[in-house]
Amino acid sequence: MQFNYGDAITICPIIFMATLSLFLLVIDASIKKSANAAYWLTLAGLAIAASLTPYTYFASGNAFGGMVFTGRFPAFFDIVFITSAALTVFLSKSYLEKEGAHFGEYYALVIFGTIGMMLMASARDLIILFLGLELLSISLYVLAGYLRTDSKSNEASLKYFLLGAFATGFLLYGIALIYGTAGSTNLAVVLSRIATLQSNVVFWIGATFVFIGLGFKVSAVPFHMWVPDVYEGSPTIVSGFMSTGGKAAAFSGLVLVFSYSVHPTWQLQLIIAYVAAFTMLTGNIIAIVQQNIKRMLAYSSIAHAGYALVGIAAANDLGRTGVMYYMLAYTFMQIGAFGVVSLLESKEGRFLSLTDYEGLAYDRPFIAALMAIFMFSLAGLPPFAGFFGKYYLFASAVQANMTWLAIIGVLASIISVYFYIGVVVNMYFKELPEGIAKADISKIGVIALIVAAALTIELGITPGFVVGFTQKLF
Amino acid sequence: MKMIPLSYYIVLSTLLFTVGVVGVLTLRNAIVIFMSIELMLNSVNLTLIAFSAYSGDPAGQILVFFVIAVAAAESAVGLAIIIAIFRNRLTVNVDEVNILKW
Amino acid sequence: MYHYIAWVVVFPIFGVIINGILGSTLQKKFGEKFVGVIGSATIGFSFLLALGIFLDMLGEPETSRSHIVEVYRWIATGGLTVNVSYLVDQLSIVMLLIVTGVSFLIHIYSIGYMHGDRGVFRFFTYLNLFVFAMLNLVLADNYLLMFLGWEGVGLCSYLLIGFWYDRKFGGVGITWTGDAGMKAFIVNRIGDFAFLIGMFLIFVNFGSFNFEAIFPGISARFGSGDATLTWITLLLFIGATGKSAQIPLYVWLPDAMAGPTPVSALIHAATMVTAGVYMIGRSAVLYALSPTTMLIVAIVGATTAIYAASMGLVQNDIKKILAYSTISQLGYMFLAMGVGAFSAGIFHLMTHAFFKALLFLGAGAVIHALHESQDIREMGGLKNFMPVTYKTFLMASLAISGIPPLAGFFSKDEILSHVYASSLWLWLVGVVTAFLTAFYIFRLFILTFEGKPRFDVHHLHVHDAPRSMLLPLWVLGILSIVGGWVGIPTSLGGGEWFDKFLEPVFDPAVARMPSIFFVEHSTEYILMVFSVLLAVGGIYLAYTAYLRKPEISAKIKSAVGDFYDVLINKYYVDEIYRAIIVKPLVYVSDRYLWRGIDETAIDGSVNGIGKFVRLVGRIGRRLQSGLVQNYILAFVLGIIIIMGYLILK
Amino acid sequence: MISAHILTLLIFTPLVGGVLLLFFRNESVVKSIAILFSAADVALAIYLYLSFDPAGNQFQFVEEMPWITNLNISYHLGIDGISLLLVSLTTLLTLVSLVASWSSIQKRVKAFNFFILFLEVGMIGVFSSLDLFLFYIFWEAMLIPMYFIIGIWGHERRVYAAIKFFIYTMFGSLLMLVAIIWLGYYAGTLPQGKFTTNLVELYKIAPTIPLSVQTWMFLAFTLSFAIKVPVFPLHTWLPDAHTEAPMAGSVLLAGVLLKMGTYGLLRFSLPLFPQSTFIFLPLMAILAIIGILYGALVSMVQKDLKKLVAYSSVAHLGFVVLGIFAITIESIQGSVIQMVNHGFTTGMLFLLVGMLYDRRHTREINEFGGLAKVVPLLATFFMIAMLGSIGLPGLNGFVGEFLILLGSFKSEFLGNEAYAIAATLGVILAAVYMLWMYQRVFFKTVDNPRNQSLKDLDVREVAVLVVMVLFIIWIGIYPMTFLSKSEPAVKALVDTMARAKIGVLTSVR
Amino acid sequence: MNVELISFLVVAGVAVASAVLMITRQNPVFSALYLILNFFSIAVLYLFLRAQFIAVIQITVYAGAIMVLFLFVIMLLNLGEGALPKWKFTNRRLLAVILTLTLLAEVVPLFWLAFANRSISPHSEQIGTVEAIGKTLFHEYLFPFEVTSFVLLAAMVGAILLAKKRFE
Repeated sequence: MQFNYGDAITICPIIFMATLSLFLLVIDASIKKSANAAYWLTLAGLAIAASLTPYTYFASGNAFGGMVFTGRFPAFFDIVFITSAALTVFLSKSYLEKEGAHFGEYYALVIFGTIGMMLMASARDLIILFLGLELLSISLYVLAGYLRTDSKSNEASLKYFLLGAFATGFLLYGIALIYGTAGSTNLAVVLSRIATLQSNVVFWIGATFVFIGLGFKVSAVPFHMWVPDVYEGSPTIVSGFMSTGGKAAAFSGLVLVFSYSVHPTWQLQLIIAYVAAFTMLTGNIIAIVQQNIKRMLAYSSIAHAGYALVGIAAANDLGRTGVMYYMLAYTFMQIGAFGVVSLLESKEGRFLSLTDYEGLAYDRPFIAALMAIFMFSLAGLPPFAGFFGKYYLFASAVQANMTWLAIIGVLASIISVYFYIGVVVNMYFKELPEGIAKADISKIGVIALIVAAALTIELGITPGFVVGFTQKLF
Repeated sequence: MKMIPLSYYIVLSTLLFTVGVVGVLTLRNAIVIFMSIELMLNSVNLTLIAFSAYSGDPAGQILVFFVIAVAAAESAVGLAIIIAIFRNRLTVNVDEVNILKW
Repeated sequence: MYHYIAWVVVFPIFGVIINGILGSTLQKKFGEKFVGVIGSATIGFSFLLALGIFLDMLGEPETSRSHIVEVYRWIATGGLTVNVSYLVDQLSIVMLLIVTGVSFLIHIYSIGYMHGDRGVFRFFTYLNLFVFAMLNLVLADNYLLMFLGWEGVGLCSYLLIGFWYDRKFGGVGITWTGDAGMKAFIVNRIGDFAFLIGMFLIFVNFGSFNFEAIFPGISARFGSGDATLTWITLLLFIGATGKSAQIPLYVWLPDAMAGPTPVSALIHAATMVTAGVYMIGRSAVLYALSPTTMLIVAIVGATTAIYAASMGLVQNDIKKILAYSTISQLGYMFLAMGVGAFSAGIFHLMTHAFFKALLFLGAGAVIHALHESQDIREMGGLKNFMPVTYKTFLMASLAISGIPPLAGFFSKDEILSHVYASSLWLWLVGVVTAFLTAFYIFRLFILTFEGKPRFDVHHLHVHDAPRSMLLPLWVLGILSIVGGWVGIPTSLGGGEWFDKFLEPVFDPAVARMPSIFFVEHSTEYILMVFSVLLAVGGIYLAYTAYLRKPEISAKIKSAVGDFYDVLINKYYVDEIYRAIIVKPLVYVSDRYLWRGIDETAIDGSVNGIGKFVRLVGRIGRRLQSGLVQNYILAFVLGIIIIMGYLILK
Repeated sequence: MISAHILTLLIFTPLVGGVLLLFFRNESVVKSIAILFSAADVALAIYLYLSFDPAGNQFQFVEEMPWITNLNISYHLGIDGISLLLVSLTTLLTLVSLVASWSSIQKRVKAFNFFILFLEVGMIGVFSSLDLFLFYIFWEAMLIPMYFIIGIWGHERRVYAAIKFFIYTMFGSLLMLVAIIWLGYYAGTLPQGKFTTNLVELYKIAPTIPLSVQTWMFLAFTLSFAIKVPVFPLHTWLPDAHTEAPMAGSVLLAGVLLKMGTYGLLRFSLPLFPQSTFIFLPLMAILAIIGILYGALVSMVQKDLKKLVAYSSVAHLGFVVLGIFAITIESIQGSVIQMVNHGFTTGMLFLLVGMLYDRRHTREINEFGGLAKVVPLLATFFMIAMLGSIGLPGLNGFVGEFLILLGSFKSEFLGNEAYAIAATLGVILAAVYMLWMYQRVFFKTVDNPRNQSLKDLDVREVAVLVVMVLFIIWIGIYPMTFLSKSEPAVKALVDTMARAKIGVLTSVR
Repeated sequence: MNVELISFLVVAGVAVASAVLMITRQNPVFSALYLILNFFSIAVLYLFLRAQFIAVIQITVYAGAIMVLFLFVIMLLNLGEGALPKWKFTNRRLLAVILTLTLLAEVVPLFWLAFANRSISPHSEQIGTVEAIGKTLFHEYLFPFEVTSFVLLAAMVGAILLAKKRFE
């Protein structure tokens, strides 16, 4: 097969991003003080990339000899990733300037990561899935340790790296076993042979290893333990990026492998269900006792991974819809939450402890209101996006005759309410402590938050619109 | 070389993989832990090669090729991280890298 | 003419609205009198209208004197339809006249009595409201509307007992007048509880609350002594014991004396407390069909009569004595009802209304004159100071003692003869009570008006009340003399006009009575003589004991000794009720229900769950040790478990 | 035109106002806007009331348009007599509580008015949605403003109270959500059925669910309603929430939010799951009675005025629940009217307590005494409200309680007079705790110098209270205005249940 | 028992032994060396499996480039004896070993049974050659190949970023 341009067109968002990243590197290398240029360039580039997604959306089918595929699913996730990246970038400038580490490479790395994500979402072959994952991981390892003079940041990246590499080992092993048993790494081929593989234990072991490898990325219990440390240690805004884009990418992989190809009819389904249940409970229960907001959000993101896993376990249309919708919704609310923190956070680390938020509503009413919206949405209250996400996921569980899972999810979210509204309690019901300097925040960052909040609400009021895009694979 | 069953290779690689895991779990020096991970990757490679050889399909070897490339990339980043942390803490002992907890 | 019946009920409401909303301003602008006049006038109109209707009715043929006037549909849903509609017949017209008439007089009296009180407008508002409720009670053509009046009068009694809410009032567990009012209301509610259940039973069995739907066809459905009827009547009667202060729910009435005296006169003597009697009279048919209940009613009535009288013997508070006397007299009426002498009961109700109201108003005048002192031991010799009060009070006393030819004689005599006919024992109780009544009333009379003044003659200038207050005294005085003449028995050549008048109402009931007793005139004469002798004896005893030879009274007191204390303390009933009901209820609610169940058990467990979750969280948090290799360990552990599951499955 | 979308108007008018007032700085302007818009809503409600046709037993003013098409969830509104009463009550009480807290809310006025209006949106939405999903949305959305109202403007222990209220309610409602989803899917599994949360369709489908599952459904729904009502022993959030909430908050909590629970029982639990209703009927009746007596006894011994009124709500709502589960026209009519009554009487009591608090900044009963002399007007209004709430004939409380008791006495579903008799005891106790409280607060002499110089009600307060009093008397002497509206709906419900009793599992609706 | 088997067992033995030695050395330098040895032995196994190209890559890239990088870093950080973390026995480590062995025990039997009596395919000869690999790589696997370049690029940028002395 020769390299053909038709295929190139269909994945033009990815290709554009690639060129963008190279361009950024060139600029960074050529001009001094390139950071701001890079910043605007990246935003513009992301906008263009987003505008290119229709090419992928309407060209449904395989490309590059069945390595990647295009169509609704990849396009949808491209949008998710690009949004996540865009919001991250938007908020990064002010944050990095605060931290005194605003450089061009940062944006290049964000773009590299995004490319990795997009590859994962359009992978038709486990190799692409693997490479995409690696591209994503490597960028995230670096981003986690981006503030390399900060020992917390170092530690975060080291932990993330060691565990990540370890997990990669298992993922690869899984791929190897699938390759060995199914005779191919191409998901389409695997799907075509699934019938004969149903009873092949080794194949399922391989599949499980793949699940574990991806489960690590989505922070499924018990592979979640890196999450709190890494999110706490990494630059706040990077944590936001990891917990939305990274998670979404891994979930796109899970959907591709387990919901479409290796349909977990066999034992895997229950395993995933149990994992989901434990993930929801663990995340929420431990989040209750956190004092550091980044850590709290980390645990909450574990819990949310649990909710989304419900959709994977259900492995039906509604489940897929749920996962996709939820990833989009979650991107807005989670980046929103992390964004608020990153905007408020001072170099000395004020606004990292939950108690720093006392009376914020009377110091920065607007920010507090946004934060409240994100919190309520994360808690899954209507009419916010979070509610519908949960709704679809629990609904999928019910549809798959796993009502018990839905009930566990419900109980878990009740626990979660406690700490989400705990933040609101601090912001609104506590008085502002005396003699506290007014938190200074960058206007530009607020715009990103407003967008996120607006979309959080919009998705909640007319979920049907988005759901429309999540119906079919191609 | 025709009658060595596939299972020999697979089991061997499993053994190596396990050794790697043990290494990751028990060692304290971040660099060596990282080496153990490399060992794990190698064992996977061995599996892949074995499979491809026994099924006569090149895909496996290509995959190994990619794995090696990725391994190289990872090691570059990984070692850079280790250097960075050594600069701040003057240690590569993972037991001492625990300010982030609970 | 009866079409205008609604207006009789509505007039008082005008009073309520005017005085209730504008009262305070009116009083400031035009003085209390104005307010009082408005209050009285509204009632006056009602009375005149009632009179008109009465005369109109006399013109009608006996058989067609009962009319129903529907005003509007009150509640209608599902199988239930209740109208606000009034039943005008002989019984209700009698009650109507008593109520409007007596209250009109007492309103007038109150204008003088309440002079100088800053709350006069409130007083008249309540009073008018009371009349409104009372009229609904007696005119209702169904039990629900009757119940509206029933509770309404209870409310007014509550409001009026506690009218001087900032005054103290002595009693068991009572320190303020408000407490007394509360007691009255709650005790009444206990009665009403039974009354309600009775009504439910009625509805379940008759599908309606309307009298005309219940009474006529009743014997077709229920034979005499039917259990259901017994229950219904019994429950209604319990309600009556509350309202009309019979055993066991009489306890509130003595304390009700905390209210202004006109209130005691109107509500706690003349009208409200007789509601129970009226109710039984109204449901005579039901009662007639359940002998068991009738017996119980009679026994309760008799017991209450003598029991209350016995307590009346030793009281020193002028109003308390009258209160017990009221209870006792009500007992008489229930006795009458119990033996089936319905018209006699109503007859006594009427005469009693006259003379007991008079007694109270007299007492009020005295109290007024002595500046709120109520202890008869600090009175005496008042006849020279307030002659009019003295004369009228005497009339009332003679009337209540049953001295012919005053009102009390005829009514009481009629009751006794019927009782005698049905049961000798009850009759004995009756006459003994008559004797006691004569005694304590004249003890009161003598200690108050005869003998030497025991109060500070020089400092308080005691004199008769103003004319506005004397007029009602005179009117009632005359009524308590001639009031009984409408019911002179045939044996004395009378026409028993009153009985005849009520006959159409009570005949259906009497007809259904298992057995009708009547006594020959000869026996009747003997009974009369006997009871009159007893009455005179009582009066004489009081005369000697408290006027001629006071030492006798002391002797008697020491003779009975402990029993005297028991009487003084009203058999300790209040104390007992308090100890076994009130105190435990409060304690249990506070200690166990609220703090125990609510705060400890339920809230404890709710918060307990929360605590538990937090605990688990803290433990889970500790697992996050910060050491990479622990994380990897968990990772591997997870894999092993999953693998194990996969392979074993 | 208006009648076509009147419900939408009703629901979103307050929202418009709420958003609008965010743009103004001047506090009195903000307040006026809020009052203006809620008044507009009252006007709409009146129009609705007048143009409501009491004849048919079908839903009226129905609006339906697709919302989330791929889940077949539609924006489906409509009311019957029961909802009509509650909607009108809601609008009125919102207006009242806005006017009443004109001066009592000092801090964060804008936010306060916003939340009250936001709350109104949720409340009306709950009462008028005919799609379980939509219903759920409003049901939950309404939590947020109330949570803020308690938490920001509440008293000392407001945070605890707010969180408790929030989590308690959330717990129940999330289980209900699962049940709703399950219902939708059950509908989907039927021959040529598809996923639906349309109430009208579910009325036909739900009763046919196999009893084993239906029981769980019923429990899931009823639990969440029971928490809201609240039914003993799920009531412990109520004393805290009512006590800590600001005046307006308490008024709306007691006046409207509690009714959502009982409304839910009427609208969903019973008609959707008749069979299982019959199973749990005795239990619910007993819990209701426990609520009546227990609530009364506990409130008797309260030392805090607001707590006393709060616990009295437990008792009153106990009556309502009993009436609902007696399933006779009389009793359910009684329950409906009693919901309205409780809105007015208890609402008014909270208003008065609030006004006292504004003057005296305490709710301790022992702090008061002899107030009747100092603030005669307030005392008079308090007396009327009290009499209304202890069910004095001629005032509203009596109509409701009497119908409930009568109905449950004759109900063959309960099948035993004992229930009604036990409940009737509550009538006595009501008098006990209320009168005793009144005695201690308003009678006696003024011995506490702090009470000497309290000023009596001002015109605004009187105006508010007069409105309440008018309704208290109106319902008392001429309840037909309201009873006649809800009669057909109630009859339909009772018929449905009666038919289910004999095995005919089709709703009349 | 024949030559092939013996030679396989020998090489395999070396591989395992070197691996075990690698993780049991105190001094990272020795560990690195043993790892290299391990890589060599694996390379030999690749040859057994007719994968010449990969074998060469293994030697050059892995044993060569990567491990040299490791050694370089180790030297760079030159951890003196003191700085070297001492390997001491703890329960956690024991647990770790036990767990890993259980994992091994879980899977090995399965693999043993699953892949017994499958012998190497006849045309494994052809596929392992540079030519064959090159062909497939630049036809079917062109796209992943490009992606790999980005992985390496990202790694490069990242490595520089992290290892730079200070932000300039």
